[in-house]
Amino acid sequence: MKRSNAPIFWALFGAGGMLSALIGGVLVIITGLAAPTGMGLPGDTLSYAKVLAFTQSWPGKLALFVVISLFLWHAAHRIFHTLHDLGIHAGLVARLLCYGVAAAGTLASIVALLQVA
Amino acid sequence: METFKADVAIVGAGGAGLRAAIAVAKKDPKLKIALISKVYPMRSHTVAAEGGAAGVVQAHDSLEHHFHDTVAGGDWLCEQDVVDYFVAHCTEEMVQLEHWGCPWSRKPDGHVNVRAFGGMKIERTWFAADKSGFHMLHTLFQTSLQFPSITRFDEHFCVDLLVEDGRAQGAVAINVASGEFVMIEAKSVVIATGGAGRVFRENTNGGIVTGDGMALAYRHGVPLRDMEFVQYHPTCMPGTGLLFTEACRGEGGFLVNKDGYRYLQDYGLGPAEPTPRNKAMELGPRDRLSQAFWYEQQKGRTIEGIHGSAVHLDLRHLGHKKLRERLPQICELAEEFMGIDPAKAPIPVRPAVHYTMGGILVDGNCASPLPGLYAAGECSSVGIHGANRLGSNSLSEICVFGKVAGDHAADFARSAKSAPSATLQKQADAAQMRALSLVRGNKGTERISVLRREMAETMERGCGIYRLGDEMQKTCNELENLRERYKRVKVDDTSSVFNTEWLLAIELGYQLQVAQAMAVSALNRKESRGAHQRLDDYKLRDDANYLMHTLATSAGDGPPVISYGEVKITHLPPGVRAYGAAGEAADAASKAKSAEGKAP
Amino acid sequence: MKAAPRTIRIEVLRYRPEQDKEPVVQGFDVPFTDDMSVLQGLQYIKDEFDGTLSFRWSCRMAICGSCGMMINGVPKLSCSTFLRDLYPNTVRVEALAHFPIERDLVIVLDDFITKLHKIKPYIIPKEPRALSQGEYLQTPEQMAQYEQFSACINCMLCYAACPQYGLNSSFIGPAAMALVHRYNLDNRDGGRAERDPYVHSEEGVFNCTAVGYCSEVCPKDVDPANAVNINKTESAKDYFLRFLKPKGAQA
Amino acid sequence: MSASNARRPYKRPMGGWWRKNPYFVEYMVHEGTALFVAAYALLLLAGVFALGRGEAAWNSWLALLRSPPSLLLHGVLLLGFLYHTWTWFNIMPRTLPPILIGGERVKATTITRAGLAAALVASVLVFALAARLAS
Ligand SMILES: Cc1cc2nc3c(=O)[nH]c(=O)nc-3n(C[C@H](O)[C@H](O)[C@H](O)COP(=O)(O)OP(=O)(O)OC[C@H]3O[C@@H](n4cnc5c(N)ncnc54)[C@H](O)[C@@H]3O)c2cc1C
Ligand code: SF4
Ligand code: F3S
Ligand code: FES
Repeated sequence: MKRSNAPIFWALFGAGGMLSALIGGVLVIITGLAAPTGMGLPGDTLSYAKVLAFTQSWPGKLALFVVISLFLWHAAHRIFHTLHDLGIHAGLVARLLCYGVAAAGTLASIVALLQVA
Repeated sequence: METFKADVAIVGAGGAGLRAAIAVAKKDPKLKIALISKVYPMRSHTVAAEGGAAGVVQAHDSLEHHFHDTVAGGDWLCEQDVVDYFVAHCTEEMVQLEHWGCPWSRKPDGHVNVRAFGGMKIERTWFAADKSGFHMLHTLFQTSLQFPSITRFDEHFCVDLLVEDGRAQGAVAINVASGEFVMIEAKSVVIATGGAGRVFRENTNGGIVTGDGMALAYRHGVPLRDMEFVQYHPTCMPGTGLLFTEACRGEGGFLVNKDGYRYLQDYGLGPAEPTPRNKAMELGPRDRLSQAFWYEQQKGRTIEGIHGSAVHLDLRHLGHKKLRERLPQICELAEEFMGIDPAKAPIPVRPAVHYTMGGILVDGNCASPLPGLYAAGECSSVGIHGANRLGSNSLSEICVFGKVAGDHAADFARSAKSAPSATLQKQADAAQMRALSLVRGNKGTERISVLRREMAETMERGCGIYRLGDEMQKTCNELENLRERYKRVKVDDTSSVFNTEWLLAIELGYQLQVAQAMAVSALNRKESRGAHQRLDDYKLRDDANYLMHTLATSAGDGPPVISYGEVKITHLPPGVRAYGAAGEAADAASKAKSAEGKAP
Repeated sequence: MKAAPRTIRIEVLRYRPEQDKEPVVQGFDVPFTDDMSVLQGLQYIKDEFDGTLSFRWSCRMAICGSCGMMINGVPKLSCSTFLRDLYPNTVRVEALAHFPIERDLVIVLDDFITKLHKIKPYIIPKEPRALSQGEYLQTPEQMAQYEQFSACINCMLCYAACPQYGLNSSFIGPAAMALVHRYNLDNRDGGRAERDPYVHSEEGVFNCTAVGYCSEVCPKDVDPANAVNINKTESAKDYFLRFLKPKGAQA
Repeated sequence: MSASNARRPYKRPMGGWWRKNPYFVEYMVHEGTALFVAAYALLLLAGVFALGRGEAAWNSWLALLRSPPSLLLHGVLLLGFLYHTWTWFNIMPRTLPPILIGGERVKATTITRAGLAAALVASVLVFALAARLAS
């Protein structure tokens, strides 16, 4: 019996799922609602200087990387299975589309984060 | 017709059949085993057993006690040498099951726990909560999966045995899924098809418990022994007959009548005490308890409901926690089927048919008079239940004698040669023609359900808890008539694929013959013993004339020919069957007597 | 005193391979009393209206596992589902989902039986023991580890509830996995390594997407979803850590 | 099964299975929250890119974030995330080995509640951290 390689994707899915379940909501609130409107957070939370400082720091980079990549892997895995659930067994195509996007996103996030020197 | 060449064919994959198959496989891996069952093994009715299986373990218990309880419980109609073998091997079989994974309930120290059971002097019933049979069956089935020499024929319905050269040489079965026939050649055959409780109306048995194997052997001239002894279980659900295990009483449940009175004390089972005492009150044997119910009913002290009279099984005092832990299945049954929480309200119960003590005549090696034919389990009469079975003896029986049957069938197969296939094929073709005639060009007029109902009703009238000569005679006549009408049985379903109506028709044929053996055997036993209680001129046990086994031998279309066989008594001569305080007094007296005897 | 029986409409999805190209619905009006189960309703139909209706049953007490069917779209044991609870609506009865229909309400079970053989559901002793040594010791706590998973009656409701099984029947599925787990957790057993390859395989646990409906419908509270999902974690741990293990243990 | 016999097992199609049972509809909806998670990750990624391209690019990104459509979108995302959180911890008891406390098995609802509580605590902490970094 061929051993499944699913654990890799499943582990990423699980980690991303747990992270998003724990703090996904509050991140949306911070970056999408409170900070832009200044409700609950200082109006200049998202000022260029502050965001730059955060992103230039290694802890900041790491946090952003973890969130972006794990969220993507979580989503990719679920969407891949949902396609299967819907009867779209595109096999390799679906796999590439889902996990490919996640991989590309992960790479892109590394590139983008390193750009912010 | 597909054919399969086996060494040993086993018909029935309940507890007994599976145990036999494993025994053969372990004895000689080279022997090919065909295990035939009309349902998937885990659906066999062993699955429904709740209470547990007997096996002496406690230091203050002894094989002699188990022997005594069994023989006295069977009203001395037991084969004592066989009982000796039985009690000596129960515990080993229970341990064997444990090694195979059976989740027997445990004591805190990790050893197996035992509980009290009706008619047993000392606690010796091994149990797995109240799903003992379920766990035993699944353990045996799953264990059997590791033996490559076992080929299973699941959902194959056996329609006949192959008998050639005066010995059993295989079986013919219908593959239920396809309607095709399979011929299984074998050098020896074990029948393990279970009981026949379904010939009665209200019963605790599953729909598949229709006495098939008994009828198969009977048709080939093997006598059915002691068929008149049919056990009524005192605590069943009115209407459906579903069982509330004896363990309810073992755990301390009370039986009360409509006045809330523990009526058993009026029937020689007292004194009434708040906690269970072995072999007294609620822990008396089943026949006595069912009989007491009958009298209460006559006295108008039962509770009337839409399904007839009932008494109350009161478990409330055991409390919610203990009930969930020890009797979870009982709680489930009461809640789901009757909307009753046993911790809050008593459960209405009444006796229903539960067990067929009699069966295919076999000796202590499970060998029938037909060479090469063996039988084990409820379908057999190996001689341990006598006139009344003690609860928890039959789950042990299916293991102990399942193994014996397997071992001896294996030995027989190793020394036997098979008959030429061609002659067997001819027999198989004939069996196929007979079975097919029910569906091909059937111009019958008699509905299966009508015949079945009439059979069950007449059995209940004539062969109930208490019996009367003329009622039994009427039942015998009606059964003859029903067998005649059965020749015109109507089967609407002519298809091949999973034709259950066809199988029901064949089963009905089996049932009618088994019912007839029961009724005629009952009519001829002119005494009262164990589960056979007469209210006419034969109210008492009559050891002078009837300390004998009834043997019913088939006489074709007519009723069976009845003859009698000797009972093997080795060291416990017939005595008084007493329970409750009377029983203890009798015990003390006999102990004193034997002490006296031993005194210098 | 006996109330006049009420009548309930039971619609059965029938399929007779020799005459039907595909399943068809047939309705019956069945008189019933309060204590009648759906199974008894079907028996009534078979006895009184149409002897050709086929379905499996035996124990009538929710323990033999043969009478599972879709009742109003939900997998249930027909012997412990009561007509009184469905009245006055029409009851729709169909063979268990996700299995091939053999005939009427009878499904083909071969796949599960094959799986049963594959999972080695028997004690593979950690330490062999002779009968003369008596029973293995097992404390109630040790038994509690696996007891729930040993309560499975093989009724197949969980397979009928699991869409992943419906989409891909090579998936080991909930009940078989519960049984694997039952033996793995038994302190008498040492056979995990023999069962693991199947669990880890492409037909194994990772086909489960934690739908959880299997446990929802299980009549015996086995919680097979739990068995499957615990083993995902176990399997993943083994996948990543197998190289750290001293030797062997790799599939 | 020989080819000649009358068996012809019928396989029912799976199409539209998830519409047949409310339980499955709910399952598909909670699986659907993945789209929200992905969308949010991509938004963050876009933000980082904007940041990398300098102050002007960042400011226009910020303006975009402040626009009503963006706020609306984030509101919707928030609901998706909350639903994800809720369902994630609802399934959690089914995925964990039994947890024993004082010999008693911890109930499923307790595990779910504990998960939700953990999410709340984590969220408060993250928010407090954000507030500290921002001040
Ligand atoms: C509700 C209930 C509770 C019980 N509780 C206890 C208890 O607590 N303790 C105790 O000791 N005993 C108990 N008993 C009795 C005991 O369970 C049975 O006597 C015993 O299980 C019978 O086992 P068996 O192997 O002989 O038959 P079964 O388990 O009935 O098996 C019969 C087998 O034969 C097969 N078969 C039958 N006919 C055919 C055919 N024509 N073709 C092919 N196959 C066929 C069936 O498919 C099945 O596999 C109880 C019985 C009932 C009904
Ligand atoms: S796990 Fe539950 S639903 Fe599945 S087969 Fe076993 S008892 Fe039935
Ligand atoms: S329903 Fe199926 S997908 Fe998993 S949790 Fe149960 S096995
Ligand atoms: S008939 Fe046995 S489970 Fe329903």
